[in-house]
Amino acid sequence: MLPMRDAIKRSGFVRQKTINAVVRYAFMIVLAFLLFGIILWISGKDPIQSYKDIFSSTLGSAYGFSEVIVTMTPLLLTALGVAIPSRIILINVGVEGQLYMGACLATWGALTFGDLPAWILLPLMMLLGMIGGSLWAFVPGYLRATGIVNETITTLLLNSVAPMIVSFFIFGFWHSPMDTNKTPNFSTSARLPTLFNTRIDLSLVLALVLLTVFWFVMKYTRWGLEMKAIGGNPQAARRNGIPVKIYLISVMCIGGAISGLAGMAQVSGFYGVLLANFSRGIGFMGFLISWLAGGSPLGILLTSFVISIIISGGNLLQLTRDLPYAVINVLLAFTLFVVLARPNFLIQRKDA
Amino acid sequence: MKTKSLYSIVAVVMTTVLLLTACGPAATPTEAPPEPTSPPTKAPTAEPTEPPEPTEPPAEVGPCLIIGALHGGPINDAGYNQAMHESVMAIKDNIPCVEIIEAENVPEEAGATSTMENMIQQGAGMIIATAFNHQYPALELSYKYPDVIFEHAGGWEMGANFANFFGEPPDAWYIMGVAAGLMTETNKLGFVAAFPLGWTLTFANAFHLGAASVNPDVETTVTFTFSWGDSAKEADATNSLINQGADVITMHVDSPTTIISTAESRGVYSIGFQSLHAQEFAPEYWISGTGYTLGGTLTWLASTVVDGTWQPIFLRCSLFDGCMAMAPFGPQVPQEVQDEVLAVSAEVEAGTIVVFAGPIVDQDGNIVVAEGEVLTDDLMSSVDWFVEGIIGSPK
Amino acid sequence: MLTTPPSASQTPPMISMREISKSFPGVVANDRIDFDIFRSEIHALLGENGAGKSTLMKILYGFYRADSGRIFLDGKPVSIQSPNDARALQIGMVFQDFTLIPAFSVAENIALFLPDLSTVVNLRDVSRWIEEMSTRYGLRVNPHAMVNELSIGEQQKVEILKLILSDSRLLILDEPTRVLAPHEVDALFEVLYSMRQDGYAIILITHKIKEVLECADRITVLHNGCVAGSLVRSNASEDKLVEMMFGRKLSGLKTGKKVAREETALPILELHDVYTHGEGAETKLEEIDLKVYPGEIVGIAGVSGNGQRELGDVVLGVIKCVKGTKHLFGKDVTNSSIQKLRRSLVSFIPENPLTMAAAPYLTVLENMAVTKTWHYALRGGLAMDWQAIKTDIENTMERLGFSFSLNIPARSLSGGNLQRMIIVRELTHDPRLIIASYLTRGLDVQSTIAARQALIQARDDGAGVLLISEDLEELFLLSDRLIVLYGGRIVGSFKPDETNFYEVGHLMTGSEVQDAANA
Amino acid sequence: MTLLSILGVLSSAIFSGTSLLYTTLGEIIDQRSGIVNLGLEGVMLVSASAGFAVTAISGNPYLGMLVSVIAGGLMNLILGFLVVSRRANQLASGLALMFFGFGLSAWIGRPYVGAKIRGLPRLPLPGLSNLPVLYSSLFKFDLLIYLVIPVAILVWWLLFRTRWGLGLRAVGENADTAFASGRNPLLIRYQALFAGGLLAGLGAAHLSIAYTMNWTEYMTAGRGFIAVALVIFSKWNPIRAIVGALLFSGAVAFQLLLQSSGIQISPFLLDTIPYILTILVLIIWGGTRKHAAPASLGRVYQGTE
Repeated sequence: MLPMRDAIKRSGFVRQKTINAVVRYAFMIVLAFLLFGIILWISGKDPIQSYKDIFSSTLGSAYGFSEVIVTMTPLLLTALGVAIPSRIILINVGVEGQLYMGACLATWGALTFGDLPAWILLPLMMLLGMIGGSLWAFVPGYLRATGIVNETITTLLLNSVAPMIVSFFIFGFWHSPMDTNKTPNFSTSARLPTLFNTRIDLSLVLALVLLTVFWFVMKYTRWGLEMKAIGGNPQAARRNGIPVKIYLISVMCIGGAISGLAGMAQVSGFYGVLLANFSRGIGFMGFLISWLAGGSPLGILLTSFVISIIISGGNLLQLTRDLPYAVINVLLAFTLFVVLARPNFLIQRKDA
Repeated sequence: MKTKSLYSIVAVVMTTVLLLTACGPAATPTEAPPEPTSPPTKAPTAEPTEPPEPTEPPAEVGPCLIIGALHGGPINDAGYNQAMHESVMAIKDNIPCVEIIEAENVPEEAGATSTMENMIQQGAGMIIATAFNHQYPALELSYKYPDVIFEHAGGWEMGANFANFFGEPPDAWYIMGVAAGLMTETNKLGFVAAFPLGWTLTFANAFHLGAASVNPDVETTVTFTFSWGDSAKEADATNSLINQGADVITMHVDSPTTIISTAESRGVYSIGFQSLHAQEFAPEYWISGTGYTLGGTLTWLASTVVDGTWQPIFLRCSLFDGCMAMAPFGPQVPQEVQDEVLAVSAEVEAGTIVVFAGPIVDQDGNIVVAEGEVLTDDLMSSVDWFVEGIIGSPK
Repeated sequence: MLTTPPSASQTPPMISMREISKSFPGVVANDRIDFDIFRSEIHALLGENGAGKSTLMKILYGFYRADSGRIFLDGKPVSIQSPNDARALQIGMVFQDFTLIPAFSVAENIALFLPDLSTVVNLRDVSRWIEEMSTRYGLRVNPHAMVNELSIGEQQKVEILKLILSDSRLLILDEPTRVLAPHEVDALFEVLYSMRQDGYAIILITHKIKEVLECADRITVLHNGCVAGSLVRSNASEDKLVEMMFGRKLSGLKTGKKVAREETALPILELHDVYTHGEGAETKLEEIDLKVYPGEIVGIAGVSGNGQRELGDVVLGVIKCVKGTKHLFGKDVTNSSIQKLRRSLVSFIPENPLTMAAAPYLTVLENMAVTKTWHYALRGGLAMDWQAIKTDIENTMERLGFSFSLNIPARSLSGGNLQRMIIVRELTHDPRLIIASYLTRGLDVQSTIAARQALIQARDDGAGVLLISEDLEELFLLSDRLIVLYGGRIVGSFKPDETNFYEVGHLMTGSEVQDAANA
Repeated sequence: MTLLSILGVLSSAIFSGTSLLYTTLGEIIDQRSGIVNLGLEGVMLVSASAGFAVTAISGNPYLGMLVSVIAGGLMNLILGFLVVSRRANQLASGLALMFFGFGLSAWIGRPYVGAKIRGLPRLPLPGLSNLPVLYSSLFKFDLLIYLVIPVAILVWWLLFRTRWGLGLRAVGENADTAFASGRNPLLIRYQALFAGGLLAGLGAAHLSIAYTMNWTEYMTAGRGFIAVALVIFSKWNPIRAIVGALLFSGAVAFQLLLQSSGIQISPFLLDTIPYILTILVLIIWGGTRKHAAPASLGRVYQGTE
């Protein structure tokens, strides 16, 4: 059993740190909004009205809030796909690619076994998605563990390959001549059920459960301890008898599997169809979120939430303020810049 | 009277163009496109009622209808999105009490849902979705919002408050093919396409059939870029076609500007599609082109929404209904060619020429449309073959 | 560039260092050291590891700043704040870890440091200069070769050439022979002699007495941060130097008697004819035969860099044997994983706890658990039995008389406490084989006694201990058997009471390998 | 397949490989100084949009080119501020820069989508003007194409034959050694990033002002990432990069040629070639332990304290 006294002490320690971090981040986000506001103002838009639009359209209504959650869900998963390997100093830039491969395999399942009832088909698709993602992560993981190539560069390169493979299958086998760059719509049993009569789907629950599991594993379990030991000092961990190579490969695969699950959730939940180039950078965004959050589950949740407000609020900005949709990336980037420019605010363990 | 209203629509479109270009970059040549050669027009065939007179603005403050229009790409792309944008804006000019909220570069599929939701939250009573991939998100939302009218361009689904409208390009493509067939010297035509879709293949087939009808030696080479908007790849494809001897280039991509500019810079003729603005990019080697001019149709649809008589109609209207227009001929096109093209156009309109009338033979020599039969609209959308004389793989 | 050297040794010193003191947290590295170097002189700076040689020279090179003391160049006081200052004063240093860029060619590496390099680099000119210099001093290297294709000996030549070509007149060489084969050592000395001819001053940091006696003009011996003596070669002898190096006061020390163990039992560890690859900076082990019996402490003597660390790593399984076998309790474990060895109750106290044993950002308690995660796992790993870890650790701490806080990150422990933490961890689970490198490094007197006591206790409980150290006093005190490593080979094996400091010191410094290599 | 079509592949490869090569050269300089710039995609987009906008306003493509180049340099300086001065993680900073570029370029370029510009004029290769138009038009190149190989050689010369280049490479290999040799690694990294940005700007200018004469959002379509792959493929060597860029763009041109001969190789599989080749090359090097990558690539230079 856990010693209660200790547990409280330890969690108290974390809590103070978390509060400090949240305050700092809040400050930085305000700074980013100020910067962006200046640019808006210079270009003749009313920054206050713009921000009012962003917040009223996201936090001001139940629907807006649900859309923020919809935007956040895949980011949680992709960030988790980065955060888990990052705990043993594996830099998984390849979430984007793993996401596509997960989506690709899950789609194969959905199209091939579309007649199966949902309770078989959905778990099968999840499994396939995770296999797809972890296959795509296995290659870099293996090459890294054997010391041949560093995983950063391989995951990055494989990112560009995966969407092409998806397109290859879509255009080569799956699309119908009437449709453009997508597969036929999935059957209902291949769609993740939605919740609360919104577009929020089951993958939110999945993501939250996985975040909790990740937190639990890191905090309480043997494997979490061993991963922390590797992350803390791989050289020492090896001498301390922890099977570092096995961890390198399997943790990379787990990261890939969760990214693949994100891909499965996108096609099965959000889209209900596999589109070429569907991701629009959520894998890269996941990488950034995990980085900003220092790989902590709570941090991922908060950071994803903030980023999702910006992304989904940007939608309305276009309708009401006549700004191109992509402009929201500028606000997003300002937020990232401000946070990145203060690395000492981040957890120190991430010395590059 | 019909004619007059259509003319007024054309005028409105042009004014919009003028306004837009005037608001745009100061140094962009802002010369208005020359008046389209409007073939004799008639009302859209599918139209059950007459297009109404422009409605007077209602006395009360506030718009009589808020229309949310969403486009897949930028509304000033001199291509499809601009054509659609101008068609939508024509509503405002004809029915001033209407308010339009517009969104461009809207993501595909489910990504569009939140944009439409936002529009409806803003009070939109009618949604016009012009991107192909917005069909299903719009259809799904139509169940959720039974009081909002959804019109989608170029799809096929129908619902209680969801309908589809579009132009009918194959005839126009046939006529353009005739122009190309007459103008080519190398007897090689190039067609840059985004994706091997049913409709794209149909366009290429119509184009080639038109060209072959006046020039039996002609070959059409089709190259796919597999992207709706990768300009560099479009330039690559155009160059590749020109390098193989093609001296007339046409295209089915979102924005034709790169392809036309590239052809122009290589001294090769081009034929535009999607928007009449395309001609600005080829001052010298322009042959002709066609573009969507759906302003009239949309105005009529909006007016039925305003007066509550809207019905879900599957609406397709052709070049001769004013839903598409032909751009003027370029400076290098001899008068005889112009006359012949116009003559063919008249024949097509009259029905003496039916583009996809059998027998039609595909690349492998199979008869795909038997003698005495005509390819129907349904089949056109899912064509997976090229007619004899086209080089390229329809996959 | 080269001027005729002033040959007279009666001239005033080129550099004088006076009253140099430097301390690091917990250690006084240099204590009021005086040091002179003349032109046309090879001056050996002799001492054990940690005697303060490198610190003194890094002060001269501007890498460290002295806490007090002054430096004079030709009698004028100078201030050396950075290596740049040192180089401007024509002082150059070759470090143990070369600062060459492996991906650069020899010429590029040298060009990088040329003070008057033109904007457009003409590598042909640089190559010509290199060739001129290398012919002059016998430093044969191909200027166009990439550094990563060169042997260590050649790289050293490049380092020396780099200093010569960048106008250094004083060369500091930090253990230059450590990495060289015997014939390379001879060649290096030839180079140094001819440079001495040309008026260069050369400082040789070393612990190898034989070499010092061979090539140095003058010898300064450091011991525990102080000058133990400075003498010209003609006055030096091996015995005298060994005595100065290892400290006069220890010379008469006799080790305490220990109960001799029966060697009939099955050895805990047996290495037979082990060879390793020697990748990168590792020393290659050759022909290692070693047995450790239960209830015995085997001391491994040797100056660092002669294979002790590698020996520990081979036993733990970090380094693979390319030839030979390794048996633990009679079972072949030549290719077993570290984890398996650890599970067979092998424990390891490395020479550098911070980089080789501890994860600095984990708490002390977590660090305590990482070598035995399987042992403390509850419910198949879903939880850790922190209470049990704590109890175990506290028991060991009590036994050893150590105390430190368990819930702070390891990095906030002092060096000594970190070492205590590792000792506690590694001695907690009644290990059967303990590999201890530099057991008492960083510990205060009391903790040193406690740690040694713990080791003896473990031995008395029947464990085998492999004690790796450079500290002869410690080795003589604790070992039941003493093995000397030199150049990756075992060069001597003794009972401590059958030998003495001088013999072992000679073997460690390679001064009379031939005579003593009868083990 | 006629001579014309084969020459055509070459011509297409040159046209579309030019922007890739400029960008790659820029990234080579960045990486040689030890900085991975994953924001290239964003840098190129901002450069392309700014250059296009200025060309559209002023009607002068050379002015547009200049603005494009400066925009590239400035974008890279943002990265410099983050990774050099603030010691932020290079990968994360690069990706943030990429998103910034997406947004900013859309903003700058929006009024000019579909604008018509006078692109960089194309000048015939001297001596080829007597050929039939079809042939001579193949080799009517714009200024940027004529300059690209000299620029590659210049970059090579700067990196391998000048004091500046020696110092820059030293910083990328071992910043401490470079510091020990009296150089300022921070300043050198800023210089490298600025220079790299200028070149990426040239690449972007060629894409928007010379080649496509068009601005569309996200028109780079992954070329920034291809450039990163190409840097590795060419072993951080500007001269090899020429071959690599021609090879990668030639593959696309060749695929288009095959397509129009009725042979369909999936363009998607073909597009994976640069990446797959690069990974294979990395594996081969990794196996032989011959790393060509600058040794401190991606590492933060902490300074001497």
